[in-house]
Amino acid sequence: MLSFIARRVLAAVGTLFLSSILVFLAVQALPGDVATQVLGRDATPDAVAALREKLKLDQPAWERYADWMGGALHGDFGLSLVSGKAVGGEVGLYLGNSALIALVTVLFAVTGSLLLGILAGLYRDRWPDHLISTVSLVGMSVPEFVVATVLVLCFSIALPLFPAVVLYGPEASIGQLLPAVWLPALALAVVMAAYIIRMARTSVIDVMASEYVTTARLKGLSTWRVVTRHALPSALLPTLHVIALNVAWLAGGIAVVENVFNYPGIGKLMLSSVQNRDLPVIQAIALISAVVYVACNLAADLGAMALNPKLRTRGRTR
Amino acid sequence: MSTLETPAPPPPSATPLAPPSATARAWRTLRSSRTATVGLVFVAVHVLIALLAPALISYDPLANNADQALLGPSGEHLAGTDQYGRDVLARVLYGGQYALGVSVAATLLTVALGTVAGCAVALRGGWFDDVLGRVLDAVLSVPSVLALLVIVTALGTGPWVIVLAIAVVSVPQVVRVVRGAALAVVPADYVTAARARGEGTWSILRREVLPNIIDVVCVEFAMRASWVVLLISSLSFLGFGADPPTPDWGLMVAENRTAITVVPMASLAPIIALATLVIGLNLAADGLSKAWGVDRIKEGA
Amino acid sequence: MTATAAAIVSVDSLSVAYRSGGRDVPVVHDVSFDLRPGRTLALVGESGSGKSTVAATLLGHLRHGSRLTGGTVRVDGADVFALPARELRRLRGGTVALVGQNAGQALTPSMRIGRQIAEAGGDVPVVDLLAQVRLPRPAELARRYPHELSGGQQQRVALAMAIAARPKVLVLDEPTTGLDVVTQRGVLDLVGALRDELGLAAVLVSHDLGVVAHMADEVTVLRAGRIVEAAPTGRLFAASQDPYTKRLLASVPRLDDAGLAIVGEDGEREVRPRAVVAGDAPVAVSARDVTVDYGASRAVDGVSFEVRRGEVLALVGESGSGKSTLAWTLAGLRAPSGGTMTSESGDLARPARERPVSLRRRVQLVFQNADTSLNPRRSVGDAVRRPLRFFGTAGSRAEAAVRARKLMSDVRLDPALVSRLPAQLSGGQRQRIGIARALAGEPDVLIADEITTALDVSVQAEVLRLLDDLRRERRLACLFISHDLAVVRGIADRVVVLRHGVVVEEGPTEAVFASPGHPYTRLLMAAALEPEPASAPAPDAEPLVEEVPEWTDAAEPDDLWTDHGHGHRVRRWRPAAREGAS
Amino acid sequence: MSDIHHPGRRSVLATGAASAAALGASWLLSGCTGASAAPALPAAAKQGVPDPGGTLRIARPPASDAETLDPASALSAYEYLGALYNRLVRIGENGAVAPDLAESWEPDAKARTWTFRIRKGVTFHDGRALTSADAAYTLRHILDKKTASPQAAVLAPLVDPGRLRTPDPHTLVVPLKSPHAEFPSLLTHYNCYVIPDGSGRAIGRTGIGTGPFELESFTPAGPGRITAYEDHWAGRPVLDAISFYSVADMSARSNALLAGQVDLLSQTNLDFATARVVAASDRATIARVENAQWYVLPMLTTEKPFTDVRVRQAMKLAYDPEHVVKVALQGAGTAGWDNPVPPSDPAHITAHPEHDPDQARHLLKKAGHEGLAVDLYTSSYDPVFTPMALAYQDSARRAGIRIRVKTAAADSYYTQIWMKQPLMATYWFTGRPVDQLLTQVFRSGSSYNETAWSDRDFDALLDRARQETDGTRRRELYGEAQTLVIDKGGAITPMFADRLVGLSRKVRGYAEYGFEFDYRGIGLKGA
Repeated sequence: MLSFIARRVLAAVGTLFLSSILVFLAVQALPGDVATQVLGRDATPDAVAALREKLKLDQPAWERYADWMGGALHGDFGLSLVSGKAVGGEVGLYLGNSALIALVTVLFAVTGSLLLGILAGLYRDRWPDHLISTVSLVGMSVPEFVVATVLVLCFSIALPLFPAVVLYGPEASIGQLLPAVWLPALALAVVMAAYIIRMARTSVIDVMASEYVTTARLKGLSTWRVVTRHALPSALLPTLHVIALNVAWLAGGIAVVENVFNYPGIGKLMLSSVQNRDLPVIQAIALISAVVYVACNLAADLGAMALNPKLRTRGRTR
Repeated sequence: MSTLETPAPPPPSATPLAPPSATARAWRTLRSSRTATVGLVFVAVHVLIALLAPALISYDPLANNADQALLGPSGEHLAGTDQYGRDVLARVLYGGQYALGVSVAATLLTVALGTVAGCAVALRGGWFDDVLGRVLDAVLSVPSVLALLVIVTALGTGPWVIVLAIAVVSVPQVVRVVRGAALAVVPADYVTAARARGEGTWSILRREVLPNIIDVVCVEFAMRASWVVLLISSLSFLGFGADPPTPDWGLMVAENRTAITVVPMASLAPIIALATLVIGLNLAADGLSKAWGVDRIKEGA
Repeated sequence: MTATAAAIVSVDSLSVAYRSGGRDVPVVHDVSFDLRPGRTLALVGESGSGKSTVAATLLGHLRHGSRLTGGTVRVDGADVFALPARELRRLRGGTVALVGQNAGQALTPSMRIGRQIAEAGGDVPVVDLLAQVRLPRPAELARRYPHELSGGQQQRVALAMAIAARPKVLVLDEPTTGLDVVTQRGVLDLVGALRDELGLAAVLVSHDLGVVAHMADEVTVLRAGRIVEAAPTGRLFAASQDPYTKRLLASVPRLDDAGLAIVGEDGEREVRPRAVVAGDAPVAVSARDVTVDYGASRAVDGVSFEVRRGEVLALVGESGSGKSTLAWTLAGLRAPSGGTMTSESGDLARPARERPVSLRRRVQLVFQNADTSLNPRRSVGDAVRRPLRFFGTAGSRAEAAVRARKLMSDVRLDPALVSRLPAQLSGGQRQRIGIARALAGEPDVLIADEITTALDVSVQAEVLRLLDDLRRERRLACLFISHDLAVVRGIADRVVVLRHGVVVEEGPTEAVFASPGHPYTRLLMAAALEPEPASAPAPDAEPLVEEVPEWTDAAEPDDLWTDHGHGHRVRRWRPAAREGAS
Repeated sequence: MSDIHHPGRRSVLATGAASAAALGASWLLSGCTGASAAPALPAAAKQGVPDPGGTLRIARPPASDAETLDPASALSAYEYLGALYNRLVRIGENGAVAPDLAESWEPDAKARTWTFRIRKGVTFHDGRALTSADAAYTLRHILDKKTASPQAAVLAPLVDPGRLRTPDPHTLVVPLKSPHAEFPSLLTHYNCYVIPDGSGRAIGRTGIGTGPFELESFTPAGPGRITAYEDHWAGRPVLDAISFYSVADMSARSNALLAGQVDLLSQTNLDFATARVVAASDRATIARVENAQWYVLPMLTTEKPFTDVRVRQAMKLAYDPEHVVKVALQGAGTAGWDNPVPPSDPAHITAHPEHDPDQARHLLKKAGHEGLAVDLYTSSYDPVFTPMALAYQDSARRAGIRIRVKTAAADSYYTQIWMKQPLMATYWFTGRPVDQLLTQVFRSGSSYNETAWSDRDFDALLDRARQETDGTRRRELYGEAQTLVIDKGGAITPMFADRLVGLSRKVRGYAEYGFEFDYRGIGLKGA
């Protein structure tokens, strides 16, 4: 079991290392000289040369990569080309705000969609299933910005229950952000839930059709017991990875929604740093997103291990 | 032949005497799966509309007409007009050209690349599989929206750039799916038989593996297309996709959403178009996967 | 049918159908039978006969999409399909309990087996139940997960679960299919013992007439959802009335057949004498000290044999004996880690890809499972044509088509089937295509890897006969791999018994079967069940297995064999203190 | 750097009866009825007496992360200035220069020396009394190179900081290097708010001035709050406080207004569609300020193909400004005909070349740019940019010019696009006196010369005009300068637009003069 965990962690670190190289190379490959880019109309040859030196653009790529990674490991991602502030702190600020949304979203989406998905799976081919399946199909067919816009119309403008936009900057306190978290989280949760519901439904159906569930039923157990004890642990297993993928997806999906709500989160920072070509910030966000992705998958793997005795007891002999 | 042998009752999906041609099979699938039929009809209608838009409507989707701005639906403008006085219906009908054109091109490229790579990985296995798996995982770990934004910012918002960018971010996912499907086929005895004959890799791929994962590939295509349509619309909405005044659904929503209380149709019409296309693609993917027994949901988001 | 008042199970005019493509497809039609307490009734039939569906109705269970179209099922006086949900739950487990076909899949993987048994109800402690099904160290076992148990142990756990609430009726749905013959024997003996101990009535579903003969008091033969014949076991096996039943019985190979049984239209049985292999027949394949490793574990350990043209050599062993590995190694699909393998036309030590085409086509493999050995997306004609073209045995496309049709008739198939997809053929037809594909290369050597295992007994007889015909006609050297001693007895000229990758006994078929020298061979033969009811099936009588002495290997590197003459030799062994059970 | 788009104008709020079409969210309930009526703007901010007290919430677009409260700076947070500070002179309701901290002023006979009398009894927020030293310091601060004030380019040729005199605490004497007959008008600029003597370094954070509100908090590009200054010389303002919020995205801003999260959108000219939505809402309405926005498509004359004057001329002849006004503004504005001086300015000339696509085509052919294709950048910073760009694109198509409209980010529009891309859309508040306007935006080397245009004749004309004391003659010279801009300059001015300001229906007394609205008089009713 320990070796299983160790192998997963090692693989995760390997993936992260590759991601960091990819991110670094991709950003390096952006056309246009960074120095010229930053200086714009003031790009006299002297100024460009000075900035190139300051940004260490003259060093070979691998040295810059080593510098960058070395810093990144200590949380130092360099300075933003736009604001001149430390990227680490800035990204951290925005990331914290996004984490608030993500937390609420995941909470909503995972609990709600698991319940609905299981319900649909249990009532297969009957009206609750049809209803839930249809709604989730629509949910996954409508882009986030539409859901977000409709939510604003309904719950901010028609019924002013929640703020339509966030009026605060990245330094806002949790208290200031909290009222504004619900609508973006709901918009994200709708899209996310659609996928989880479908997965949960399918795997519940699969498991309910399995021989061991039939056996459990024919043992004379109550439906509740059959579902909770026999079906769910196995049905949750494939769902776990979909949840992990969806949480990782949040890192990107959040961009659109934060834009609609003017929410000072990582998505908004992502957008503006891309627009400003603020390379250190882009690199930092990409790397942090990769960490989130890898961490989510790792968590799913470990969760699967907890749910699946075959993995847990590996190495024990008969 | 055997008098003793009692043929097993035919499995529900196979009709024993039908000729085994691909078209016949497709037709059977359609007949047996209402979901797939509905989905494909949705998509077909969208394709037809996009192709026939100039014949369907006489309004120019680009021409401004200040006297006709922000009108509600009427006999003249069935879906009303936007703030430039452009006919919303015309823009929605033409809007399919961009959405479908870019999505189909991007999806084709993605699925083609992903299928070849996925099959190759599954057949070769070993270190090749390991290394490629890690690299693809690394690509997947960067949010696709961020990757897209960076590529589009760097190379411009031309349709081909978007096609390429989408291929870059979504090939890994297709590779995963196809690899999984191919891995289920590779140990099959008929592949082993071909190996025992000493057939070459390419021949095994083409003759033995591909025909057996084509279902997965088709389902993946429909599903990937729905995902790509959504992604492209999101890009447009963020201002990284089609440039105005291109009639594009995402862009239309972005342009008109502030005015949604005054001219709701200007926002709703493109939303409906977008949603029906994506629902169609999803239904098709669902229906086909059910009819063909492909586990499409497995790969998730 | 006369419904005796004492009957605990009474099935009356049962009909079941499932919906497919908008219409009802009947799967069970007008089936009736009664079962009295303490008796065992066997439902016998080939695949698709509806026997499992009937059995499940005793617990009020129907598959998703199926429904009752007529008749009643009464168990212990209650009409199970009319019971309210609560009562039905009480019936399940409490009155009727089920032991499924594959215990590995019938146990919930995420629950410890102790809890699974405990929740089945009843007052008997879990540890006692586990002891009752003869499982060692029950307390420790209860804390295990299903995947940590062997197949035989899993089936015993399933039994323990079934008897936990002390039901009155036990439904056994193919309880030993998929188990090795020795394990099967152990489980069956246990079932018999429990049945008598607890005074249970049992419904046994099986396709295996040997099992049925061994276990049942009464037999009901089903075919395509209808009852063909119902009779007490003794009478049925001795003098069946229905031609189908007769053919079915006649098709079962027996340990005492001196050759292949040819079954006639009306079920008459004729044993065809073995073909004589000419003494000067050339050696087609020769293996010397072949060793195959999977990583650290050795699958085949120093195996040697020869097969001559026109000869059938059987490799016999349980799962894990390395017999299939050996077959794949010969076919060039796995590299041997030691030893030599040669054929008339070249060195077989190299993998298939590196063998010259002329060699490749001369050694052909027929796969165990015809369902997976044919590409489901290509017509069966295509499957036969491809090697014809690939090996160059047919020069042109047109010639290949002609030859393919010829090959199909050679394997007794209607050439009109060329354009069918594998799914549109029956299992036996598919296996014939598999053979035809192997013949397309015009081989000298045919490796038949458990080719009849997945087939129904009547189909198995047909395929065996085909194989026997072919080797006579084509002078094929045939390596026949099987776990079924009765099948081997009929077709093989010589037998090699493998255990854990090592040959324990080899020799001419007659000699080995007449006087098995190695205790393992004797164990296998003792465990095999013949389709003949013992005069009085007394389950508490000591089973044959017990007659086999405990033994241990006594082979020395330079003194491996005890020779019994005429090529019959036995690996050295001596009696030993103990050896682990299943 | 990015606050070019402030500068105001003399115009009075157009008042009108509120057509209180309280549609609100009724469409949500009634289904989508849409607006089938002919387009019309029920523009009507309610007038009337506000209740005393209350907090006004203003949403504004952030200028940059480096925002400061230093009025002289190019990065000043413009919306705060009028509330925190006063100028010596301001632009009054009638458009003329009016007294503010200076009670009166007069030139000598040649307009070479100007004397300002400073108001008595005025105190800064920190309690110190205002003196002429503060006024003199303010001018020196603007002219200080380190301040890098955009207004320095306008004042430096005239004012020598070393020669300013303060004969007594309430008199400021400004000797000019060369005569300027309209010198006080240059001090109406929003860079010229008076700050305490010696406060240059701290003022960016403290915001201490003499204005009707004092600073409570301020975050660059973030939220901030100001409260009523009880001791303001003209009397306490109606409101108790004003809260400012930064919202970069335009539609987010209007959503905040529609949702009742804010009461006023500053720096936001609503596009026609949004204005209709706002007007139809039961929470918000719009105020309309005539011709308050000068919309311009600056061509960088240093970038190809606009280095060629024929291309610039073609770009102007190619399109029909009336079409742009109609499409982009639904007629809520006046065609500009490429003249940056608004029609309401006394110096405005009406002569201009007619729309002539054929001539444009001809010019392009001669310049070797037949079938010219150029990128035109817009952004959601201002909602009229894209409509204007699309209308221009549509109109110029007839001259064979292919415009590709590119959308850039709002956040960085004025750092990444403005003065960097050859062709883009931008706007200025009207309200600069003509000399200030032409000097600041068109003179060679001026910091806000967004077309990088450099024309010696034009510069000389400006010099002559400002020395001319005869009003009529001076106007003629400014007229000639306008002609040069129209003929040779790089600015395409399609139109002057009415500013459509979105505000809550609770807001009373919203009135704009010059660069800002009346902070003292504005208030809320029924809040």
